[in-house]
Amino acid sequence: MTNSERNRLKDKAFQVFGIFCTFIGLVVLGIFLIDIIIEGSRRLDWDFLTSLPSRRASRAGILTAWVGTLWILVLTTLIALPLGVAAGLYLEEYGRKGRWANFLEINIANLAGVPSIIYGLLGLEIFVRQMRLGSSLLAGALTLSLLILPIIIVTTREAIKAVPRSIRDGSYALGASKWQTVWNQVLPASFGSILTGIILALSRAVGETAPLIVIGALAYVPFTPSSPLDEFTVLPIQIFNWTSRPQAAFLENAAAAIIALLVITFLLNGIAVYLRNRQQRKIKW
Amino acid sequence: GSEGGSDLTGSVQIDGSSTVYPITEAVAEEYRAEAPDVRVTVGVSGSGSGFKKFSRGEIDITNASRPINDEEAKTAEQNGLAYLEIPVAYDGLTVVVHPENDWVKEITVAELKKIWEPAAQGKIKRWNQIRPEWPDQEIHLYGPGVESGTYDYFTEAIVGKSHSSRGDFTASEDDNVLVQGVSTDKYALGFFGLAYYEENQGKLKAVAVDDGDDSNGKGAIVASLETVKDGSYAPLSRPLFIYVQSKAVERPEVVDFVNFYLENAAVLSEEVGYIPLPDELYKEQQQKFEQFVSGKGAATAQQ
Amino acid sequence: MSKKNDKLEALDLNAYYGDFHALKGINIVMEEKAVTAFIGPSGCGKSTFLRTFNRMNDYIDGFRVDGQILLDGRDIYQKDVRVDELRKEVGMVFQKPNPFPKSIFENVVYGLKIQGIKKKSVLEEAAEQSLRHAALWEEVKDKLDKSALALSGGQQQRLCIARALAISPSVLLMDEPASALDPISTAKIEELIYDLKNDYTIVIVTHNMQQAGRVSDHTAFFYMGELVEYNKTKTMFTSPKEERTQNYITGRFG
Amino acid sequence: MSKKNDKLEALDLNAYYGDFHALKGINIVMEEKAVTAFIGPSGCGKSTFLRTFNRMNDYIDGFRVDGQILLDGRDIYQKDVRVDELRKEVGMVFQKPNPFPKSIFENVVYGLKIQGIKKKSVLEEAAEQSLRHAALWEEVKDKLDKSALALSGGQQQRLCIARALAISPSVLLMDEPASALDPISTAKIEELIYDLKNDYTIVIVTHNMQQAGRVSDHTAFFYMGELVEYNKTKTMFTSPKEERTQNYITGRFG
Amino acid sequence: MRVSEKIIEGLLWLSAVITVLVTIGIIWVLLSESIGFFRQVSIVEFLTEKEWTPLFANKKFGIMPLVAGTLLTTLIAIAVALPLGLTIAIYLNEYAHARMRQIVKPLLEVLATIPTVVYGFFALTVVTPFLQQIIPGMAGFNALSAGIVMGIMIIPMISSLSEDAISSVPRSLREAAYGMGSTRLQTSFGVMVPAASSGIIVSVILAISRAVGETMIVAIAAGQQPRLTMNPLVPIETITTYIVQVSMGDVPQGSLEYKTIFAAGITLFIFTFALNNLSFWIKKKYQEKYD
Ligand SMILES: Nc1ncnc2c1ncn2[C@@H]1O[C@H](COP(=O)(O)OP(=O)(O)OP(=O)(O)O)[C@@H](O)[C@H]1O
Ligand SMILES: Nc1ncnc2c1ncn2[C@@H]1O[C@H](COP(=O)(O)OP(=O)(O)OP(=O)(O)O)[C@@H](O)[C@H]1O
Ligand SMILES: [Mg+2]
Ligand SMILES: [Mg+2]
Ligand SMILES: O=P([O-])([O-])[O-]
Repeated sequence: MTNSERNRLKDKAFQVFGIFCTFIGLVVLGIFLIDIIIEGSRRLDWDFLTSLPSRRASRAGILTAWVGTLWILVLTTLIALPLGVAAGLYLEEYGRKGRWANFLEINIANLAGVPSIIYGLLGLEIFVRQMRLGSSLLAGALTLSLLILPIIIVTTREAIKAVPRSIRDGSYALGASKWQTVWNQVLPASFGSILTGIILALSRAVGETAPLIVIGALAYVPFTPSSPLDEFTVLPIQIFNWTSRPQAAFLENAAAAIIALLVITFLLNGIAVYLRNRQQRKIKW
Repeated sequence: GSEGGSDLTGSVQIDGSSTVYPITEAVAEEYRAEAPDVRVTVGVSGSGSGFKKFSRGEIDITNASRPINDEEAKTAEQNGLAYLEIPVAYDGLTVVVHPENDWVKEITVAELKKIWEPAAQGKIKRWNQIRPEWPDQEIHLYGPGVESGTYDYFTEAIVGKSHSSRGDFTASEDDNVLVQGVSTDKYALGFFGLAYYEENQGKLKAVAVDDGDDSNGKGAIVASLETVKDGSYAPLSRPLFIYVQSKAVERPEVVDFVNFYLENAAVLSEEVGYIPLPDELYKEQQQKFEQFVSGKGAATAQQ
Repeated sequence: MSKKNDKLEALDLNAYYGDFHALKGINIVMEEKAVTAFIGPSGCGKSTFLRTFNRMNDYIDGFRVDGQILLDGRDIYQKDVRVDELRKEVGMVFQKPNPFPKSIFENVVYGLKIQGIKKKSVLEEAAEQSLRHAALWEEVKDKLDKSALALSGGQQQRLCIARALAISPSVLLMDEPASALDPISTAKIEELIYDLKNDYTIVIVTHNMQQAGRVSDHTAFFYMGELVEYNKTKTMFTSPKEERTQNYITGRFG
Repeated sequence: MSKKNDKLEALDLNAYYGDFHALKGINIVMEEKAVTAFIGPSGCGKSTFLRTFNRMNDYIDGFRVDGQILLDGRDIYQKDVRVDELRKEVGMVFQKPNPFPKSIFENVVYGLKIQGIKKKSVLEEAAEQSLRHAALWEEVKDKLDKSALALSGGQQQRLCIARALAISPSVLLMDEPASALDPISTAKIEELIYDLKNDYTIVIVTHNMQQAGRVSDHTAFFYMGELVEYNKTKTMFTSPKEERTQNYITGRFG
Repeated sequence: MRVSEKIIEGLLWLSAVITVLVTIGIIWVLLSESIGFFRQVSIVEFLTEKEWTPLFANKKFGIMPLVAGTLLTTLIAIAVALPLGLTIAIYLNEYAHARMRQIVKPLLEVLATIPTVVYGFFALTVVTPFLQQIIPGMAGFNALSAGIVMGIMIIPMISSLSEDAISSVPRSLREAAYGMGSTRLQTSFGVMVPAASSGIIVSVILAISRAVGETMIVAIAAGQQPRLTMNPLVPIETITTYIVQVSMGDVPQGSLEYKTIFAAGITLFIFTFALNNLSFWIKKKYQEKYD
């Protein structure tokens, strides 16, 4: 009897502890967001969004940073999307099972786990030095593209896998070739999920700092880039720069820039979640 | 030219010293109003890195908190580059501790050497190893990274040999990181350019330095605008430079920018916490620069 | 009844999934414009065999055949045969209705579009005709641009038949085309098969003995990869030659 | 036969999954040390009902009951009833054998261990006895420390029964305990049930009419959430009162 | 038509092969530069020397201090994330209502989507000052607050992946445990967690790998001083921070300094590569078990 009471007590105690742990995570998240919003919202205004960097914290803005971030987003999408989707397609639709496919799979799993700073080293040596792109937007976008490539490939594969075999059979039975089947049936049917994955991958790319530091994107760049070969800065770099300054006013700027960065990240994630839900509601095979 | 709104275009690429960075940053920022379409980028990779890029011709101007050395000069020559050294301000390399540090009031050059020389690595680890009356606490050291001119200058002046120091300290090319480190660490000791101290006075305490030579000021002296100007803050006072290379001055925007720099260096260097040169020196630099641009001045470049 | 031509033949056909011997030395000849039913217990190889006629098994890793499959006397496993051409000749309908997640119209004309036919009027003409042929026109003519997924299961299956008819095949393979449907839809499909056999050679796999009896002219009984018996449907159901057939038909196993 | 005590009762029991009314006003009384079989077509609520006797449905979101379930006259859905205690009284065996991925020994003594019993000798004693009771001892006595997953399906199911017996329940609920097993294992389980009823009150869900006939004393026939008929098994199978029962038993639906 | 099919397949194949080229590229870049390094510095010194001062006059090339810094921050992060993450996973799976799980799980996953530079800011400006009030004398740059914040960041990796692993344990096992009168606690720790152990281990390994490679949090908050210590209160330096530190100085190609970041990089790569392969391997085995 006493034993079973003890068991029940332990059970209850763990339940309380479980709630505590779950909410401590959420509370920290909350504190953290509130802290940043309080600190940053004072600085976040139109001027802040449209001003160039400055040595005076109160005059500095993030125009170059968010424009750079947009550039990076677009370029990275242009590079990583076709590559990632094509590779995912190959692995799921074309690659025969066997050692080679197995090897590719392990390889991609590994790439997904390579720390981002290593991609920075790769970008530094290959794009910045060997290809002589310098610390340009293009070098940054190429580096980040390689970084998110495995994520896109994996989500593309998952999305394609979810398209039922019967759709492919239907298409083949009407005399469609493999590519016609892929292009007319498989891709449209999985497009929503692929897009979701890509947006999630991009939200990762938007927040990356370390690889860009390694390829040398840490200069004072007081202008917005106008071509992919221009030097650039992005929001995370600008935040890093301000965070490492001791003056309180710059920390406030950092907080304000963080709000801007979080808005972009959450927006991308929100779109992805929305698309995913819509996708799940729309298609029931 | 103070008429404003020049229609020059193009770009000026600058890199190098973090000590000089605040001045150049200020100049670049003000220059935006002058020539909005000229793109001035300023990197912070330390004087050493700056000279390396400069002598390879990768950048137009480099910031430097020490003069160019022989090796760097030779590389420039091999690459067919002439250059002009332009002093822009004076700096007093400041030794700092945490504001709650109530034991260190002044320090001698000998003690600094004892702390920083290579032999100290892994050996001098506690405050009371320097002076017995100081606390028996671990000492945490912060200093500029090896690419920095400040590091070169400090090791030269204190240890006696450039580029020679212990390696077990927090080293960063970004002086802001050092400020942050010292200002949040009660057992810290660090050094960097005066501007970074002036900017963060509430968070740091400057330590008076005694060079044991009363001829240039008696006892220990704290770095400040005055003590640097009158030369009594020794041996850690020094000039700061920018270097311009000959290929770059073929472009009008570079010439315009350097002229603008020299016109405004006095005001802006004081604003960010350094000691401006006497006015006539700036005038002199302007003339030298004019000659350099016209091609005659190349000979005046350091041999 | 005049002797019809031989449309499909299998000669000494063996099929393997990797090491697994799924079809064992099958010999069969199927007549033009007739319905042949394949029956047999689950896993006996009916689907596998059916799919060799349009080479749908080609994409399965490890699958291979030896022996011959003749369509109008020509071996379809020859090197120079192009599967896309073959499949225009040999249409297929699957067990579960599998319309594409597109409009009804797009479903019907898909086969034509991938052949490069783009002219609107041709496509519309073909769509109407195929849908009529599949006895679906009246039900969908007003909503051709609606999603095919919104149709009922029985309608979807007839849409799949219409889709197959649109590219004018001469053979129609059906793998349990009614097993996922309710009795009323099933009756409609059976009726349709009955009509279609005037123009097409039809091979149908079914689990339902009654269905086989109702729609087919000939029946082939498979068991563990072998063709046990092949005969006129009537003969087969009234006086099977083999005991295994007898047992299966009377429901003793399967 | 002397009148036995009433062991389990349901009074006006209704059960719901969210909006779905799964059990409708069930009234039933089950005798001590007898076997009661629940039969009925798939989805009629047999499992749902069975699981109310040890409140296994408690964890399903949206599930609720009204009415009463009495065990030895005590309502088990009262607030003060503790489900862990209840489940020690009312053991359960599931359709698919579900041994823990642990050793055979650990499986049998699991119920005792979680009650805090640690003494090796007590556990060993109990394990042997339960395994004997479940007619498994001879087969496993030499490999008690081997993984339970290495046993055959039938052995696993008997192990699950032994595991349930180890905590000495008075009621044993069995949800199609033999449906995943081969005929030989099934026979063993049926034999076992026959033996166990000397000591336990057993309620068994089954799809197999013959099985119900062989092992049970009483049979309850459910249809669409209702208890249609409840009677001595013999009476039920020879002269059912309801037409629906008749139809089900003779295989006309289900 | 057949030709264009071939061409398309070829292009797709090429895209897939690019992933292999990326791996080769990474290994080649790391190797080719660090081989130069190891020509000048013996591997024995690299592995056994206790100081890392490659940039200074008195050069020492022992990677140990950087590895120690990396391990220290990782250890702190895991010490935070493992108990929290695992408890959350069990709580959500066994105790929480389905509705709550559906809300809380994605909310927690938000933690993993926040850019790491933001966490760095948080560690430096919120957590460190807070900890300094509790632990006077703690340095402004330290392993503790960086580790804690990193731990918070990787909580969802452990909680979500472990929850997935626990929920993929067949329902019948949970029912068996409940049927024997187990409490929820006994069910989860006695049956579910052991049955899901390989999935949980995979999640922890991936979290460790993530922590080892994390850069911005430590670069901002943990300091830049290589030192062989397990004291969490003083500035240390991780492998990743060293690479950032040197990168900020823009080191010219070919110099020894340049090579050191690749030597550090390959060390980091070997650690994460081993961890990733381990987790991949466990996952493969585990999938077979439950299919
Ligand atoms: N892709 C495959 N890989 C390996 N074996 C397969 C594959 N497809 C089918 N088989 C095997 O080949 C045999 C024949 O399968 P097939 O699908 O032709 O049977 P069937 O007669 O159509 O059965 P059903 O009536 O259930 O559809 C079966 O034993 C099956 O397990
Ligand atoms: N968790 C659940 N949520 C909602 N509805 C459920 C749930 N479990 C069962 N049901 C529904 O309740 C009804 C009764 O289910 P139950 O499992 O009791 O049937 P059963 O008689 O045991 O069937 P079977 O013989 O197939 O096991 C079914 O219609 C089923 O769909
Ligand atoms: Mg089949
Ligand atoms: Mg049931
Ligand atoms: O001024 P430095 O950055 O070269 O020290």
